[in-house]
Amino acid sequence: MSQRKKKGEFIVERNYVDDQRIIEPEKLEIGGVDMSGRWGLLVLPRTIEDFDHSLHAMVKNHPRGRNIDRCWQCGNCTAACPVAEENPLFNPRYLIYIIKLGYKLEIEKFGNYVYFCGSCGRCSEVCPKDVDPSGVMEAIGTALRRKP
Amino acid sequence: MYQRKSVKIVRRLRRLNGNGWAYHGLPGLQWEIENSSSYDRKLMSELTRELLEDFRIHEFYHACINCGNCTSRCPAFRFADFSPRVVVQKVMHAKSEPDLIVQMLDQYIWACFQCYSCWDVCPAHNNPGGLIAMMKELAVKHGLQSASKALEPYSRVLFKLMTTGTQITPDMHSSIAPFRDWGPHKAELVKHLREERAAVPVENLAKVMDRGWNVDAETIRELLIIEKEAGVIDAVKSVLKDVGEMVDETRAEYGVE
Amino acid sequence: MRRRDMSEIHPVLVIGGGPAGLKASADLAELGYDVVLVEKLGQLGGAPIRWGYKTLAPELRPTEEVMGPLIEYVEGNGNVRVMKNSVVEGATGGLGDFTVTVRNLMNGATESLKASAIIVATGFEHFDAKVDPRYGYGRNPDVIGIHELEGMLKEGRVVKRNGDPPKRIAFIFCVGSRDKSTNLWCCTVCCGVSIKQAIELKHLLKDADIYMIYMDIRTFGLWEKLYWKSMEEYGINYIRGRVGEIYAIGDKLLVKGEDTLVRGPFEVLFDMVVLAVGMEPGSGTAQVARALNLKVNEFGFLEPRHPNIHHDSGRDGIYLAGACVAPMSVEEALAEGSAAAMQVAKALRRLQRAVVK
Amino acid sequence: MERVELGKEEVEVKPDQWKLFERAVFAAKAKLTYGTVEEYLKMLERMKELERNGEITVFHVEEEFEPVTVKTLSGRRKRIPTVELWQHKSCGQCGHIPGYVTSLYWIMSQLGVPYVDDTNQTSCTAWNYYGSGTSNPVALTAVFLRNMHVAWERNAYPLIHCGTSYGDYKEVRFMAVMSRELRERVRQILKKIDRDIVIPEELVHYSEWLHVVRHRIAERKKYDVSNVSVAVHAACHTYKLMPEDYTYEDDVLDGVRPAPTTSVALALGARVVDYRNWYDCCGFGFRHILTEREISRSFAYFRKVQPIVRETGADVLLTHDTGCVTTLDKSQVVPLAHGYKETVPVMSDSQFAALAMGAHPFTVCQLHWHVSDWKELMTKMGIDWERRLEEHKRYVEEVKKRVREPEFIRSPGRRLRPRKDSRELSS
Repeated sequence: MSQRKKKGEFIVERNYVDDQRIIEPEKLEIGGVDMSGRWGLLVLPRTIEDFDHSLHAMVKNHPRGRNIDRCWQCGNCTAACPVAEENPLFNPRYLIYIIKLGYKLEIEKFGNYVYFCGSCGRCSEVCPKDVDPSGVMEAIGTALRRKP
Repeated sequence: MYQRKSVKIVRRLRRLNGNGWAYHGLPGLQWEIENSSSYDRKLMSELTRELLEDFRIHEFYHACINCGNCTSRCPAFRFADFSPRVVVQKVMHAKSEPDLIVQMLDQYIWACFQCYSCWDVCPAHNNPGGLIAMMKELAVKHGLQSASKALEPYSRVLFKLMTTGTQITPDMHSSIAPFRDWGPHKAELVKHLREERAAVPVENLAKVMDRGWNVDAETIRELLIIEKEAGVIDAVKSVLKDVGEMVDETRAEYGVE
Repeated sequence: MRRRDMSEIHPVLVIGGGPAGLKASADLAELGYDVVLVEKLGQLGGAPIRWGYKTLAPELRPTEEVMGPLIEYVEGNGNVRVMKNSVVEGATGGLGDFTVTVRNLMNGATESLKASAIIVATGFEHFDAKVDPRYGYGRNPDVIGIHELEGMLKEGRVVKRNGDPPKRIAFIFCVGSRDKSTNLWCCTVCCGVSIKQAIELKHLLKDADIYMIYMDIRTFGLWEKLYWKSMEEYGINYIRGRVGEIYAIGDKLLVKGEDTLVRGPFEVLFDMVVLAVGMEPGSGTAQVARALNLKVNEFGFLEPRHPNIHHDSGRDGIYLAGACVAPMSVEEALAEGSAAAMQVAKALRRLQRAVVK
Repeated sequence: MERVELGKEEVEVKPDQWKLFERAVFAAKAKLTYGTVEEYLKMLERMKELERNGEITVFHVEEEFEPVTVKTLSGRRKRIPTVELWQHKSCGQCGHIPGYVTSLYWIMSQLGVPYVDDTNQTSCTAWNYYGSGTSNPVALTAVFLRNMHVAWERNAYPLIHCGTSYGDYKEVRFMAVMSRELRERVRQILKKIDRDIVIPEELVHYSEWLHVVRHRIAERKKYDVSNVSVAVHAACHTYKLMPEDYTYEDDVLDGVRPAPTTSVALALGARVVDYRNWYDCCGFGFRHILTEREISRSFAYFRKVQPIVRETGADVLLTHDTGCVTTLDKSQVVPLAHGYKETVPVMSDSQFAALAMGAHPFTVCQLHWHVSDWKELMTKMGIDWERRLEEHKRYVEEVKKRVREPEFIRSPGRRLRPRKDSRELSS
């Protein structure tokens, strides 16, 4: 938390702006006018401009991730997940979704959360479409490691 | 087994929200989850009641099917994880979860640009921008911390408006500091500001440095009366005490009761 | 004292030559009644034929297989008189003894005829997406409606304006539906139809990426299997959200929307956008409601006496069938046509049995 | 029975069926259908009713204002007064982009349009409301009605310079007409300042005025602008806040985008270019421009300026609101320092029109207040900006040394007599 506050602290809605998109120059000058720090701060837009299906393809080829396409985002897995109960940032439904559609920025942000999965298999037990989310988590982890 | 699970889930949500059910399984709401600590219960119910009893609520809010049309055109959404859809959703649940409203007033709504892009695309004819304007009004009226934080840098302009009826005036540019990011060109212009201003070929604008244009004393008197009667000065006092007091002083100068 | 002879019963007037009207006419003819079928356009078959639907959901059966025999039967049956390019201008009288004025739209001639009962099956129109300029429909040829895509699929050639096959295609659901500014209702079938088309597109263009941008997937009843199949077997992507604007950049289309599951704005280039345009009561329905003085509900559809019983128009001797009452699929329209024919037969049998002095 | 036009067909509608067809009819006529067209028309009806009951005075667009009719989004005909205008100045423009208002006055004096530049005017105070919530509907309505009452006394029709004032006035007018409670509350306040409720029949933004006089402007064109490509940014509060009442023309951008400004550029013979984010706001953000400019400038640059330059290479970006000119113009400096090279000059449509009509680019259009680089544009238009800038500097110097009096733009003589003129014009 303390680290997050460093950049762009003065922005009132700061908690809703991503760290990596804030450019706060330590030294910026134009025509003799000093615009360092806040005066030269820029925020980059967070628009999703493309879908990247490369990870999705890797997950699909993994023996435990082959059913990922069946997921229809009902959220049963997350509701049953004991880890999500403790840490809402681990959300198997959401991870499956961003991998399926290839939202790169979100994967960057939340991809590593797949390792939170305890492989207890409760999600796979409740999944109405036999996606095997815990398997998919494993497959995503493998894919993320393999991806250059 | 299922029942046990659901009881546990409810318990978890309680822990995170204080009470009741909430929609926040999404990563973007991390901050809210961390900050859902206790708000003053009385304030919570008071704010919610005032929001839901406002005469505009029936104009601005009908129902929400969570389609995301508003957000698809929202400018604030392009930079912050702010979504008018979430605002309307929370107003929808306001009665059962008053704490959601307070959380929202505390930071979320201040990201809004008030451009009203959301309004004219909503299939249910909701007006999220209007709801947010109402919420800002409430936050100011009740002197919420977020309102003070958001408005503090606003003081000078606010005072200018309330006492002259105009807002941005040439003398605000006289020092380079507040407009440093407008660059060297601006810095250069500011040096000759008085002469340049005097040469503006409109009589009402030329030579006026502390107002946008020449304003009659009588006009300002009328404005101050309106502000007093409509409760604007009191609302401002609750967030920016010094500005309110300065306006009161001006009021005395103009002989407004 | 005697009972009425079959020949004393006037023919039954059926308005509208779509699935419901055709099925009603065929059933009545089979029962031995004379039928006059009035159709506004120059061909029978209604929307499926007019727009050239390739196949019908959910089984992907070719339209001709469903509609062909019906049309043939009706056109070839001596009991059915088909009046094309004609509209009903007014009707007086009641059950057993209607006097109907029919105008031929081609030459303007009117004809007065007797009818014993009337079945109204005037169907629907596809929502005209031009009304909502967000989608750029009508201004950009690569933005098409599902009805137009059906025609392309039938030809077996789906290409962009410049002749290239599209690589990335978006389907946008609920266009003109579930929106207070246009139509408030759900059109019930266009989720299923869009998914069906996406599957067919996948057959035709193997490398194409298809994205379905939806608010809710409403594949009712057995149509659900289309939805499952499209994900599991064809890898069609689903994005939950609604589109704010489609903007053409060069020969690509920029689709702007929110992914409501991610809470992220997307602005992605597509080659082709298909709008799942909804259904609305057509001008034919408004015209017939006026001509026969029928009740219309708040949405402009014909209002049955009892909301759960579609065929009862509330006026004696006039029956309703098909999508002029509410949006529905072809299978439902066929069933409603049959049901209305059954009701007419029932009423006419009663009339026949009544003793004539 | 009533006859209505539904698309191409004309159909007869029974009274009880009217409601059903109403929406479809508006949809067909309006093309754009968002917003609350029905409610808005209801409000206009209600306004007439209140006038009949004597509850309010309606300030009509009489023939003496020489109105021109335009079509609005709702398909309704709106009468835009063209002469005898009461200038409702904008609180942002007068402070740091005076060229906006000077150009407008200059065009009016050239066209022989009488106007009143009143000192008895406050801003609408809505910037504070939308930006920070430090106001409320009662205060906003009272300020609106106060200003309108002054205009009515002067017998000059209010012409609103600012997009936000225009949007806010439409909104509070709607509330004042529809809510008796609010109206009575405001009436009490107005009594204290010796005024009563006067509601204008039409609220008119200055861009609409420019729109209706665009052909007269084009006739007086001095410079050829056919080689200039113009990108247009329409201000959100003109056409998104109460969208039913802004001007649309069938022959301007298919009638699916706001007509003013674009129409002026077209009438002058410029090439209008379209860009992907035309719908986005400028980034002003009300509160943001003052207290969080990092968000404002990022938005203005990354969502407006950069795509416009990259995609269209426009020579100039025209807009019609104070806030938009400020934000789009000033936000180009920091990105430039960061190394983002794309820039485009920004000005209001009144400045562009005045330039084309041969107004002095600095003494009248006051372009030197703008940060973005206008030199290339001037060269393209064939204006010798170096000489003109020298001229202007000399003029400023002379005014400073009191060698000469400043040349003020004056309104042509008024033909209408004020209803009441107890307060003297100008101090």
